[in-house]
Amino acid sequence: MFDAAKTETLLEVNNIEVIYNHVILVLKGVSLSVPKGGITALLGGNGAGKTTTLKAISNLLHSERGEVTKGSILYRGERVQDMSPADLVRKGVIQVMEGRHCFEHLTVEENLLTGAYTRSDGRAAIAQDLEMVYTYFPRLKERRKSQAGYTSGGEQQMVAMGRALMSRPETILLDEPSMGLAPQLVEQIFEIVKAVNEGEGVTFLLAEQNTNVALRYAHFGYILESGRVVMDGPAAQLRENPDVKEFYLGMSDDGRKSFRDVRSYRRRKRWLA
Amino acid sequence: MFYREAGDFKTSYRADSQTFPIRLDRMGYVAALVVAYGIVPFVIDDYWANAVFVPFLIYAIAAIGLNILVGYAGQVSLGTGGFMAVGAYAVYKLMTAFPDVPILIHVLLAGGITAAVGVLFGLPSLRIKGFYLAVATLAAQFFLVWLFNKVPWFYNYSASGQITAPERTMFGIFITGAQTTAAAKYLFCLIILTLVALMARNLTRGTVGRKWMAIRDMDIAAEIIGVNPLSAKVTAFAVSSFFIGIAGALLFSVYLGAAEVGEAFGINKSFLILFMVIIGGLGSIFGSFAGAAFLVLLPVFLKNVLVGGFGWPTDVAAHLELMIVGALIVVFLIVEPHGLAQLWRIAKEKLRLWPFPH
Amino acid sequence: DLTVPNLSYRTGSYAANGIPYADGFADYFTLLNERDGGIGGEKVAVPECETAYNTEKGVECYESTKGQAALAYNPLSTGITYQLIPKVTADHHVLYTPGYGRTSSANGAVFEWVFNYPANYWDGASVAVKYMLSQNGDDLKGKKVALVYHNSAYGKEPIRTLEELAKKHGFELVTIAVDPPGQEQKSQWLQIRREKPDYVLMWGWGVMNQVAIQEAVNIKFPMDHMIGVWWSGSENDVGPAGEGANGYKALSFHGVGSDYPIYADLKKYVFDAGKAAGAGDNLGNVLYSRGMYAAMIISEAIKTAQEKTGHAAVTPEEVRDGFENLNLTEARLTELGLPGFAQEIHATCADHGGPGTAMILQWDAAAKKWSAVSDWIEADKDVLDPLIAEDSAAFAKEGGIAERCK
Amino acid sequence: MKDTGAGITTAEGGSVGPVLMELRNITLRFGGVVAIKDISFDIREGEIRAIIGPNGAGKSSMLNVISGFYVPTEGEVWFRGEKRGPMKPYQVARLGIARTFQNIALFDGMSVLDNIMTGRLTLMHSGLLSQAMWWGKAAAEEDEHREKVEKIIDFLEIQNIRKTPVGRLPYGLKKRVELARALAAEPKILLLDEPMAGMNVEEKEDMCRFILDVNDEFGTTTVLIEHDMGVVMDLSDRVVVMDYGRKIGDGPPDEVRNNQDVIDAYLGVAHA
Amino acid sequence: MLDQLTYASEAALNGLMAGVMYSLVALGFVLIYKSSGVFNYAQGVMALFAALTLVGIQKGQVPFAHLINAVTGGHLETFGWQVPAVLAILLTIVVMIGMAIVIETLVLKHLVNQAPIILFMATIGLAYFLEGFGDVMWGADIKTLDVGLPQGINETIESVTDTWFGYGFFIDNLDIVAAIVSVALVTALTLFSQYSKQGRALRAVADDHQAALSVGISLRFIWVLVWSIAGFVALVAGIMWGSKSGVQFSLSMIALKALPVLMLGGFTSIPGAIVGGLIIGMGEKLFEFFVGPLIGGATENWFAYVLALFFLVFRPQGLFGERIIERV
Ligand SMILES: Nc1ncnc2c1ncn2[C@@H]1O[C@H](COP(=O)(O)OP(=O)(O)OP(=O)(O)O)[C@@H](O)[C@H]1O
Ligand SMILES: Nc1ncnc2c1ncn2[C@@H]1O[C@H](COP(=O)(O)OP(=O)(O)OP(=O)(O)O)[C@@H](O)[C@H]1O
Ligand SMILES: [Mg+2]
Ligand SMILES: [Mg+2]
Repeated sequence: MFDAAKTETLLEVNNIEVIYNHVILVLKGVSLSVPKGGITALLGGNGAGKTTTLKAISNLLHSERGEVTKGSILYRGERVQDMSPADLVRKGVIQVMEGRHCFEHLTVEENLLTGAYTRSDGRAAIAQDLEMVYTYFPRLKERRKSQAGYTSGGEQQMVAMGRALMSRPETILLDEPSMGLAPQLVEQIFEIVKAVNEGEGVTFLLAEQNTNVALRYAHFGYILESGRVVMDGPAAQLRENPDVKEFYLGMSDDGRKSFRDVRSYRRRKRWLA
Repeated sequence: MFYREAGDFKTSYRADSQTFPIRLDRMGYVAALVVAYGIVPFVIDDYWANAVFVPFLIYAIAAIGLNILVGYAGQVSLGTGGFMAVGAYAVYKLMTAFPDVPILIHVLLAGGITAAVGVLFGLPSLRIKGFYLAVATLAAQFFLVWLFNKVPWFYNYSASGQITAPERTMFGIFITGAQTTAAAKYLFCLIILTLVALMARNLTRGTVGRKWMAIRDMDIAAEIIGVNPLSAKVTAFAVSSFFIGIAGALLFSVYLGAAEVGEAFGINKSFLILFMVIIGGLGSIFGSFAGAAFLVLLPVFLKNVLVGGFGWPTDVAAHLELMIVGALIVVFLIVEPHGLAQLWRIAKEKLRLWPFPH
Repeated sequence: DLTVPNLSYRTGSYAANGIPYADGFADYFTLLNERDGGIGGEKVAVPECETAYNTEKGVECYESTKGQAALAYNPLSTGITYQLIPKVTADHHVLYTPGYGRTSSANGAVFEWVFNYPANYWDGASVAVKYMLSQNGDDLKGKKVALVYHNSAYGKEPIRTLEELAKKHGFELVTIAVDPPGQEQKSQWLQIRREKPDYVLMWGWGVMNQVAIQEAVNIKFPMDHMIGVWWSGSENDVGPAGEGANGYKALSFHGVGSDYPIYADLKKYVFDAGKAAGAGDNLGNVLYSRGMYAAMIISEAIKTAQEKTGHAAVTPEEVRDGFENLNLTEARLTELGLPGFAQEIHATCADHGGPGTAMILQWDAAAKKWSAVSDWIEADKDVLDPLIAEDSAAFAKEGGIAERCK
Repeated sequence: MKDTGAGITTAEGGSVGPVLMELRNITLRFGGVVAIKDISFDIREGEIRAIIGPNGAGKSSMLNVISGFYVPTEGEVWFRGEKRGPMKPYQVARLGIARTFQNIALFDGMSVLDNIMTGRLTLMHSGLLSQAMWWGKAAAEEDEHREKVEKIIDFLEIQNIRKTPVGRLPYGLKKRVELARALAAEPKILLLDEPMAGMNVEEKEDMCRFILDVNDEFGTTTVLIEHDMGVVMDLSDRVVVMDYGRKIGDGPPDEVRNNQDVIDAYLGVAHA
Repeated sequence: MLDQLTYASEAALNGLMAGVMYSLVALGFVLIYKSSGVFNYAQGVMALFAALTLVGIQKGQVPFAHLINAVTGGHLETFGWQVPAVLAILLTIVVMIGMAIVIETLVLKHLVNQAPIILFMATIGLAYFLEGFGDVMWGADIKTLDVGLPQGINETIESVTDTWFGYGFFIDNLDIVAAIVSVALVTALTLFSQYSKQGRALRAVADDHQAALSVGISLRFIWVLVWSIAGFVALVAGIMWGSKSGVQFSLSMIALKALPVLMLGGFTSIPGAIVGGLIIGMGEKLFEFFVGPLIGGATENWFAYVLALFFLVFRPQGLFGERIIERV
């Protein structure tokens, strides 16, 4: 299995601060390192700043009026801030954005093909990868000629994933890949992540709410709260942490509780109290 | 902590939803009103009135009107010039047909007539959206201009088709015509603007305003949660045209005194007012003021600096002025796409935190 | 100093026409200043203000200059003129609108502060018809005349007059509107091609002129049967059509060309001294000459005022009297270095409209020159006077103005 | 199950009332795509009715049919024992049907408070003039409804973001605001399209708590689409399972969970 | 009656031709809208600027002569050389590409992901700027543009129709040239946008800037590319219109003639620009022919818009525009 200690660090985030609109401070010093060939999970509640972190890495904050005001992000030792998003994709970093962001007026297949925009290894290779994506997501093959804007939420999520795979990336930043997918498909997607990771050595950094699944597949995890990293460690270790168990996995000492019972009490996060 | 809202608690919902919930803001606006009503009328002269204040007040009215349509209801319109023409011709017909009625009534009626016309041209907005609608409203612009140019009844069969505002008074004071004093013009427009701004503010903070904004932000969702798109869009067109019509009536009767439809109410007018709204800030009453002030003052200012100050030839100055205005518009949009109003808001947020950066 | 603002337009849709006019206007005053030390020893200041043919900018220009005791305004825009008429009346400034503006302001009894001599739009229409008459043995019965006009206040001005004239002379009048700016005139010219009028009369401004002439060439309309009003007869208008425009005719109320004696002085004192307003490439062309004409009349009026009052620093009121007592003779014109350049003017209290004469110019494409092909032709006052009386009476009634000059 | 009479007892032991809405033989086509194929089921008063199924099965489309945004190609919608004629979505809303959306559909330019106030638009009636003047009815009405909305804000624990523009909120809070907006309409039927997507367990628990409280307190009938089987199994009284536009199961959660068709098409393995 | 019919067909034919001229301008709009969702109001001014530059280069005008003279008191006018038309056109294309790069760097780059109306406004600002800039650079006087295109009635058509109908139709040679050029342009551009990788990228950019960035499409490159093509189209339009009316400020107003075309054809469809142009051109000419005389004429300006509006009520995305996606 993957051993974090042995491999080099591919991506390094050093103590970054992100401010939106010049006034809203969202990340208050986040540091992470993503080892090559690993799956790193970024966990945390709503508004913790996961998406913001990913966007900072792929340099997409600019267009949302956000900026990294402190700290640095290094990909293979190079400052990400000096590169354009397109450069990053060419270097092998691609992001699957939260909320799908398909090209609505393009067909499903055209959407997938845009993923291969930066590639120059010929039509045949691209066609081959297209087939690969279709084998991962047979549903997409059925809908290949429909406009993406008219496909269902889950189908769009698949398109977004497939599109990223089409770029033959070295590192994929996945933002909430499981959102809105049927349980069976969630497993499937993570299986794909695992397969791609193991088979092709692609590095993953994924932001996930579905802590349960994420920690099962990831090698390493970070937990963000309110723009700060509050906990990190190997996934297996995090899974066993009682706090994580209680707040992120919904387990108490006596196994999973029914959602019907939660009404009776309110919980507080101990480390934030 | 120059600007503070902390410690400014509200104990009733009414107080919380008032126009200026923050005390410092309230004081600022009261001060502005005192200056506008208590000081300016006594010092204003013809040049300031005709070159700066009166156009500013009138354009602010038009900008508020358009802002309701574009900024609040999200329906982009390029027909503003045409609707202003309706106001102008309506007030002209009324002034000449009923010389004894106070001019204020005429102006309001002209607004009403414009509202009706606005509703008519607003109907296609039910089907047509976005830029298609914007371009479609040009149909109103061109058709109305053509109509007023073509049908002699509108300009009382005068030889050239020009309309000229006869002298009219209110309480014995000249409001239109060459004998009007600078202060009278200014105050008349100021009073109307104050009323318009208050009405606009009330409408936009209540149910109607929320309907408009819902349609603007996501029309399908709005319809699904119970907003009747027809009535929301139609009221937006009506209210907006009402204000725009008033502005048109004032522009012709109080400010210009004579007008030719194609020139005074052409498509450039539509663009000018849309600019004011966008530079000022979509969906902000304050922004309408700021935008109007900016676009009225800037050319006058530039002209005075370039020609008066540097002594450049007028044509070079005029070309440079175009370039500067154009470039400034672009720069503004880049710096803050949400307009001067948003800049102001950010400035306030910064002041509130001062001296801390966040 | 004497102040005569130059409300010009060197930008916008009509810049191409505004530039030479403004140059001529300014250069003439520069000449007076440089050569004669001004008028009556008093220098003339000509502050220029850009209106861009826009009424609101016009207001700004007026307001910003009127405080300097401006002696006369000449905005070269019918729209701005209409707007300034009530203002100058209240503020007591002269508005001088040669060949444009409000036609009925020729009636000094109603329009005390406005002058539009030597000729107005209705004169122009009448002169054109008279010229056609002269070419057809004084008989236009059964002929067809098409009026292609700028669909604006300006373009509509001659229609009433032409209708009257059509009745009187028995020709058929077809009016064809062109919406400004007038880039696209296919329909209009197809209609002309179908209707085959004997004459086309054109009332255009700006790009409309160029397109119309080009389209006329395209449909092979005989150029010498196409007559433009004086605002449709500059070098700019015929240029784009090139050779095809040869023979095109237009009215003018002044002479053109740079062979008047004054040009020697202009060259010496203005151009060679580097004091010219423009690039100097418009010398002697139609609109340049027209700007110069306006400047000349204003300076003569000022001079008349100085003579009347006996002091050089005249006030706007005194200049108005100067305009009203202007007596411009051929002898004076010769003295000015402009022999035969214009018609004599003998203004009175009631007559602010002048002789109402114009001549016909024809374009020679090879020589790139306009040359006169007629003598001065006088307008048909029998038809025009009642129209003017009617229109100015309506204005007087609307504004509650008592007639003067009784 | 065509008896519209008395209530039935569910697996959880809760009791639900008579049939409130009935969908009869609904078919929905988009050009060649058949999103829903001849589906019938009913919704009983006071129950939590879940709709589950794989992606693209037609669940959201079904909600859209109920809320009047899609007009079914075939089939009828019966509401309170009457057949619903052709209606615009806003008219349906006025019948007391409120919903949330799969891809959040909040009004981004407005504050949280204003967004929730829009939920009450169907209940507010003051005229244009009265509002322009802010006299009499308009102001009073505003206060009255503001009070109701504040209750909902308290209930959903979003007091501190009351004045924030929703565009800036993180995903999870947006979902909550959307729920608040739907609740503000005091609906008879509440339609929730994946209200818990993109939330972690803790947040889901909160959401569940809200849904259950609303259901208990106001007896609001709820239709719920959700992919988290834990949530569906725990909350719902009855579950409809869709696959490729067809209905492949309908019944109490336990029954559905063990239905082989459902396992094959959706769950994959029998879920814990 | 038969005359009426002949005349009407002549009007219709000329309408079609005029429509092609509108399409040339509309095409520039479509290109930019399709690739960036930007409704480029500056297209008309770009045509003016291109034409000004072409004439300026051809005649060897000194750029900014007026400004330089004003500042230094000199008398610069021309360099005194004449550049052949073909070379001048090539140089103008280079200038337009340069302009595209500048616009991208100074304006578009900073407005990624903004609301369409903001981008629209920015292009109006740009239009103002370019208008002033063009005037300062080349002067506001009217210029004759002559690159040797034929003009005037096509005699062949006239004589042929004369023998057929007893009335010689008027078709302008310039219009025929314009029609040929437009068809070529439309074909080339349609192929480019539908079947090339860049074309696909360009449509992707129009849909979602952020997503396009995230898959590695360089917005900057796409925008420079498209604005360059649009600049080229503007040059073509400028040449056609400028040959007819001379080059002067009013040339920029042709944008207003293109808008109804755009609306009717659909903002996103290249073939739509042509079909829209044909319908608008023919519609307005026929309306002017039949109804114009009854209501006083000069109806073309508004009729084009009303006609387009009428079509839109039935097809809100224009005849060929992409379906507007309405989903929740
Ligand atoms: N464009 C923006 N302008 C202002 N604030 C923003 C913007 N985008 C995000 N934020 C704020 O930044 C914070 C972090 O948001 P972010 O989207 O990174 O959270 P997240 O961890 O991805 O949450 P979720 O799980 O809900 O997606 C939130 O409080 C949000 O309100
Ligand atoms: N307006 C439409 N036009 C065309 N096809 C549509 C439209 N709406 C839905 N569809 C298609 O109908 C099918 C069902 O879509 P729907 O959104 O209802 O699925 P869903 O069950 O909600 O899936 P998910 O769990 O992924 O959200 C999908 O294949 C979708 O592409
Ligand atoms: Mg996120
Ligand atoms: Mg769905």
